Amino acid sequence: MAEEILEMKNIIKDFPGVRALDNVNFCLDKGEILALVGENGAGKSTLMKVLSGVWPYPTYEGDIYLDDQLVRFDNTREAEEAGIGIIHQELNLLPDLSVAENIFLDRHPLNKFGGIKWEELYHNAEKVLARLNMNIDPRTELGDLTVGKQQMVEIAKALSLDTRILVFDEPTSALTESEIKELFIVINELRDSGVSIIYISHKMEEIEEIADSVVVLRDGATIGDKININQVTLDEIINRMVGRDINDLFPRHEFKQGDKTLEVKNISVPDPFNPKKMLVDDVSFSAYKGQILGISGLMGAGRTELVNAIFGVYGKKSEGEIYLNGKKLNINAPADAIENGIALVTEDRKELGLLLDKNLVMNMTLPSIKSFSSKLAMDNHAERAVAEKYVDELNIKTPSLDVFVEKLSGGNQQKVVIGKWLITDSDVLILDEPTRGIDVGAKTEVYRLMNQLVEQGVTVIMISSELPEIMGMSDRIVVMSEGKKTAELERAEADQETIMKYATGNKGVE
Amino acid sequence: QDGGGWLDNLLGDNEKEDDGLIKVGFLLKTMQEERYIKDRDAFIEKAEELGADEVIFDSANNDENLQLSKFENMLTQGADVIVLQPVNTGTSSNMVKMAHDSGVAVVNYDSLIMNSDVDVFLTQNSWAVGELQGEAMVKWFKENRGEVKGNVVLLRGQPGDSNANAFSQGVLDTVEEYEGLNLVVDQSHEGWSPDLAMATTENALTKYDNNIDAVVANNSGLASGAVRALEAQNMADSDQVFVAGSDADLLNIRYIAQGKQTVEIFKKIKPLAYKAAEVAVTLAKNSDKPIEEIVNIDRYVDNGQIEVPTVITEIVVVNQDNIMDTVVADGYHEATEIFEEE
Amino acid sequence: MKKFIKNNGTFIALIVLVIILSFLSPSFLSSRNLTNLVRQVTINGIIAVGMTMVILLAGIDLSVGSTVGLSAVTVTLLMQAGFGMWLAILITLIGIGGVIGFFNGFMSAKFDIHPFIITLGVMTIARGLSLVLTQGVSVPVTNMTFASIGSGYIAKLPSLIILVVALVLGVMAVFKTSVEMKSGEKVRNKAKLTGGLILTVAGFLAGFFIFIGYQGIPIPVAIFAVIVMIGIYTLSKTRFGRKLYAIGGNEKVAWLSGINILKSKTMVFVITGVLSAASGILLASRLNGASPNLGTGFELDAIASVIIGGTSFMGGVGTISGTVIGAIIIGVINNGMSLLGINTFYQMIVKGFIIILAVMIDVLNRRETA
Amino acid sequence: MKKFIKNNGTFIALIVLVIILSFLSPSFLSSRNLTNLVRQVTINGIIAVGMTMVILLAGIDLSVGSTVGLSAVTVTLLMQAGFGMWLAILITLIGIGGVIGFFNGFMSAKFDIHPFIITLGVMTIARGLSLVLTQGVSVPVTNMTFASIGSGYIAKLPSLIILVVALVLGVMAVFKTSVEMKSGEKVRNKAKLTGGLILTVAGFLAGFFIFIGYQGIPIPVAIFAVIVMIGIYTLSKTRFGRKLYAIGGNEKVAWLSGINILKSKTMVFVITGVLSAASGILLASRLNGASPNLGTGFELDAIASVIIGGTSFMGGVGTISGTVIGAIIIGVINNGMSLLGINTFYQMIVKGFIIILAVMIDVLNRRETA
Ligand SMILES: Nc1ncnc2c1ncn2[C@@H]1O[C@H](COP(=O)(O)OP(=O)(O)OP(=O)(O)O)[C@@H](O)[C@H]1O
Ligand SMILES: Nc1ncnc2c1ncn2[C@@H]1O[C@H](COP(=O)(O)OP(=O)(O)OP(=O)(O)O)[C@@H](O)[C@H]1O
Ligand SMILES: O[C@@H]1[C@@H](O)[C@H](O)OC[C@H]1O
Ligand SMILES: [Mg+2]
Ligand SMILES: [Mg+2]
Repeated sequence: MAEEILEMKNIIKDFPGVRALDNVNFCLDKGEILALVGENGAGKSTLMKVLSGVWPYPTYEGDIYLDDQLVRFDNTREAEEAGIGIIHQELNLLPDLSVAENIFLDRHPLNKFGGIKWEELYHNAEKVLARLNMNIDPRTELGDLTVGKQQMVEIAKALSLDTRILVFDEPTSALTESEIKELFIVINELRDSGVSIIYISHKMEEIEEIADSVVVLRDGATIGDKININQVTLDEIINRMVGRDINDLFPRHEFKQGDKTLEVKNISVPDPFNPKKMLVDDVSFSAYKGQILGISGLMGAGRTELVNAIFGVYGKKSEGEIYLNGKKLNINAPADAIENGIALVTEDRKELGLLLDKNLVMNMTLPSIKSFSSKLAMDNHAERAVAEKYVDELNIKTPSLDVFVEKLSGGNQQKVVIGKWLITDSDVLILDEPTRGIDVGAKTEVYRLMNQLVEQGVTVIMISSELPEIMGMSDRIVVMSEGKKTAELERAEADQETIMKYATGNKGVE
Repeated sequence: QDGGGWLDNLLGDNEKEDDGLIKVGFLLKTMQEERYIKDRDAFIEKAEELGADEVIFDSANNDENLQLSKFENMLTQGADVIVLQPVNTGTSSNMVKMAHDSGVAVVNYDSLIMNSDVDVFLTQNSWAVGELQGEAMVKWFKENRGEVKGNVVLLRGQPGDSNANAFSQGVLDTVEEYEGLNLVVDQSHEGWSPDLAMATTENALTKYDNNIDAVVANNSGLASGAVRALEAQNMADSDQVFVAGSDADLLNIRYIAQGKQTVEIFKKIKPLAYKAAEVAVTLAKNSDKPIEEIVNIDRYVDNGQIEVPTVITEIVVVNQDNIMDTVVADGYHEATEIFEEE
Repeated sequence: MKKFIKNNGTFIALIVLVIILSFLSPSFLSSRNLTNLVRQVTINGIIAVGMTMVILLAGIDLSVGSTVGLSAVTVTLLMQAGFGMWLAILITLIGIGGVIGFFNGFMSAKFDIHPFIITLGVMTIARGLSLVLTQGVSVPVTNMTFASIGSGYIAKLPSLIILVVALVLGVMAVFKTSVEMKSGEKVRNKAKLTGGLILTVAGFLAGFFIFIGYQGIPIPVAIFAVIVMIGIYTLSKTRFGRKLYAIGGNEKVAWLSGINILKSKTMVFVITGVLSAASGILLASRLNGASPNLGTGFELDAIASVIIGGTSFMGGVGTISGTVIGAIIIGVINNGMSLLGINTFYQMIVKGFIIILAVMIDVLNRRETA
Repeated sequence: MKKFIKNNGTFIALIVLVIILSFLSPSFLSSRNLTNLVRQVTINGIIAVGMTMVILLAGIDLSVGSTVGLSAVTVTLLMQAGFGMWLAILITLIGIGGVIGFFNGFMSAKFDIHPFIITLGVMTIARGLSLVLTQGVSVPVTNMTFASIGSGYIAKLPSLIILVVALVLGVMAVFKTSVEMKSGEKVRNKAKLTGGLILTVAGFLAGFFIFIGYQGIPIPVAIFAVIVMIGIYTLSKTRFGRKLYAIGGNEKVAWLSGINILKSKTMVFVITGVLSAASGILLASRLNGASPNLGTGFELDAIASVIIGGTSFMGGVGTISGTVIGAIIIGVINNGMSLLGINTFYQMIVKGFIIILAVMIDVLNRRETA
């Protein structure tokens, strides 16, 4: 019988208008890896924030027992001192500081004058990074790393804390396959050394691979008890999460390839920090009506830069030609792209996709604001009507149209972003990692939506780092590596090995 | 105005109603100079002595827009006459007009309100400040140097301030008059700042290799900055460099006593404030009497619109020899404060 | 009701202030004093309307005070040089206000320099320019009609008509905005309706008491009212206003959604410049002359009004009606303390505390709601 | 080299300015004038050191000028009341600077009110207080030793020793910091080494020429130098300093990492308050008296120095050495134009443009690099 290290009893957490946690009971054994799963907005992150002191007592109700001792943290520091570490869902790092300082923020080793012992700091940082098999100079400015590496630094930061309980809130959404492997090795080692792990993810295959047991949250309450991973199937877990069966994860429809719509030629984007380096290097491709074009590659391959260049983000700094329906476009800013019927769902919805402290209506009508206003006045009724229509159509879960979108769960936020671009009625819809961080149920809904759009004649381009998704949804796949296009594969020739081969740099034929 | 006032106000006309009380307004431009407390206290003392029921006192932080508001507020409070020292002589005529529209007389205090039909003007002849400083400087040159020849620094107050302009004009006239006088520095100082004046003087001394003979400042604070810059060069000696200020602040009078500064212009406050109180109370009592019957007019000064009946009180030059007879005799400073041991 | 109080902390603070003052000073609540008070508020209020937009964009404009001074001087000098009044006003609004605003907005948006530093520079430059133009000497107004803009009144009868029209329009607007969509159906929000009606009628009665009780609506107040109404309309009902909230909320998101940031930002500073110029012109007219130092420090009162009125320094959140309340609070403090005969030195201390307090009440109130 | 120019745009701008001025005015480059100039810079410079930390936290402090005034007045009045000089100074530093800073920092951090508004209120309050304390009258200093703090010099021989010690320490520091880790091995960065050595030696020579060439190191300059060195050390080498960068970079991240935001913010404002008080005390000593209006507008010069020195308004980025250069640029502009005898009105215009220009050069430079 495993020894219980943590018990959370009758936890209730309210936000204005929402009860995020409704009497949750939760326990964790010493040395187990527990997967915490649930739909977007189920309350997973909130529960962990309660545990780690982000929400101090008494902003929540209920009791937390650590080794049968009642604990009430005032802040994150107290939780850390009690041995609870957390890697938050969002990166919590400072891009202007070095890797080492990010890891040991406010925990620098000091000399007797209160001065920082830099050498020791770097040395300590190296040691922690080495545990993750990361070979980077701890003096590097964090902002110079790829998002994936930054995520690893975040993990290193938590590892450095010497914790007994370590929470991973969706740690892999920005990691490459090999980084994930590395991480899993470390997690297993930690477990073996007696650390208890809580692991949150929307990627079912990860759960299957790493977890010992599973707890499912839905609408702020646990569904059933903790179960041993060996005693359930994935389908059962999913069913518990969404309350229904999802039989077909990639409900792809077949369409007939239509006319060539978007054609881009020789797109290049120089690295702003090193003009000699190219983030996107001479990439050309075409997209067709009635097709989904997938863009695959490893993290940092330059896919985001490619679509940003098409969307006019770099202005005159990027090069290349863009044709839409045979007409050459002159795109110098996103406004030009939108005008010409190109829409981009950006990968970072919080920073680049949404006005977090504005309501749904304002967010959804922003790019198409012109069609809801004359020179003199906005037509508020019309924009509400349209927003309402898309909330229904996309099945966005929200108390009302007037809620600030920051209050919505990740999946629903993502749907708001997609909705905002659907309203523009664009010919080309580019989706950059459209399912990152959203739950299985929401994922299938996004896929259904993509199908529907293709059916309506929209040209869809999707960037994704998840191979099953790319293979499941694309008609054709462009593979990139280090800024270059390394392959363009038909659906039939695209299997996991082939894509990985090109993604890791094998420069195949065009 | 008691509870029923607003209804009367609403239905009746809006002429000032007479409450039978004698209310005198006194509106200064600021309280942020040494002298103004003395203006206020002397005025209130005298006005009450002469039978004013209420003195409404206020000042305007050197802000002409704020002064306008405060003036309006005094009218609202039912002042029968308002004594006004304008923040800006060029932008104050509207207050006079407003007062006259409500049947309230305006006594112009200290500096002349331009382009208005103000009732009477009481002044210590503030444009004479610069002239007096100039005269004292010429006298000093003659006594110490035998000839009126040398480098002069003019330290002006706030750029664009109407008084600073008036004071400076007197100095400029003197410099113009004497060929030997060479105006080497002419600089304004935001906020009448003594530290800026000190920097200006330091820079002037550097540039002219200490060949500075006279520093004339628009007020005491500026002069004290100059004295400090001179001290650093061991030149703060009233025989070596002429330094003139105006306002007779305590620090400057001490400098004069110590022989570090040459002269200060002392605008005697009490005679001016007393006279103003007297005129104001009399005007309030007999609002229809011609001004000439109320007070002795010294001269008539053109302000662009009318010849303003003007009463002039004395200003004097304070030097090392007459400290006791001027600022001390007048009760402006105590002898003990001035000659306090270091 | 509770919600109303929580959302209108500053408004309540204003009412409390007014009640206290009317007990302390008998003349405070007279029509005449309130007419003065409202007119005194207009100079700062007009600038604060522009400042609201600037701060909505997470910007700041320190040059408004100098623009007031330079505009006052320019319009006066132009008339002296023989230009007709309207032409002089037009040239000043565009040539001073517009150009300064354009420089502020364009430079900060185009080169991504914080407007604090651009407008700090311009603040000094514009002040220097008005000193140069006047040679440091104040300039009298030579045009009689001009002086009457700042001190004139709309006669009582037309004033009454205006108030009644405003009442009718206000009631109509309340009826219109109290309709809400609830699951696709139009329903009337009763609380909103009665609340709105009470406020509108109270506003009308106050206007009647203040203006009809004295000499009618002062012309500067009428101008201010029109500017405020246009401002409120612009922010809440037009595409341009919507864009400002979006940019203030998250500039990058707004840009990626196709909004031209440079244009909007420049426009906002131009508006603020023109409003400051208008304020300067009114001030010259009220003072019947212009001096180069006019407007010194006005930026602080304008910013304080905006912040007291609930606009966030971080951008994206705020309203012009809030700013108007903020400006009135500052006006009431100044007017009240002056009526009470409080020593200017103590006035400064009290004013400082009240500014802090007003913002604290608002913040704490909202925190509780949130 | 190219990189050096790009990273040191403001420094280059300063050098250019100095070269131009030394051609225009023969006395500019004299030891005496440069001694004056450096001493003129200290008053603003000391405040700007504190302001750098405040702006690093994405804050602002408008109350520094009033704190200068209130401190000058307080220390003078205390001595007049019979307190010994050192006690009076201590009381002023803590009782005025510390308390004002604590109020600013605590109120804004605790209630999450933007420091602009808190310090705007305090600016008015503190000014009112110094007026009340003095009744608007300036206060003479009665203590001769006190007067010599602001105007005294460290004699030439000790000055020389200090300069030499500084040279030696500087060279040692350059050797230490030019070591870099490259793939686990220590290597010496040659460019950094020679660059550092050249700068250190040039600094020593300049110090020698300026101070030994005239009367030694002015005491205010020595005080300023110590404050700057402690400031640089604090920001770059202590945990407290690193926390400021973290909070300024992203407050939420810093908080989630367990940093006590309230404490750090309060501390920064306290430091700024104490430094402003120190500046006020020096000013009183230099002027041998205090007037309640001292320090008016100092906040703008301090903020301008910080921003010209490359600290970002958004927080998280900036250095004190940059601020020192910024403060010197402003000092050079003021001193140079005064020497050239430029009309004050035009001085304001030129100063405004140079402030904008200095920041533009810096921004454009970095943009290109970026
Ligand atoms: N700071 C907050 N203010 C208001 N509501 C919040 C806040 N944080 C979370 N919520 C709400 O609480 C609920 C639970 O959110 P939480 O972030 O815990 O979900 P989650 O299970 O982690 O979802 P995801 O898988 O998308 O990360 C949601 O309805 C969310 O909108
Ligand atoms: N702001 C930045 N500063 C420096 N380098 C950057 C920046 N943004 C991206 N890069 C670099 O550009 C390259 C491509 O980045 P990016 O992450 O956008 O590629 P991607 O293929 O879209 O991957 P992802 O799936 O993470 O979006 C990487 O080497 C990355 O480090
Ligand atoms: O007395 C002086 C006054 O006349 C001037 O206007 O302001 C400064 C004062 O020192
Ligand atoms: Mg979550
Ligand atoms: Mg990407």
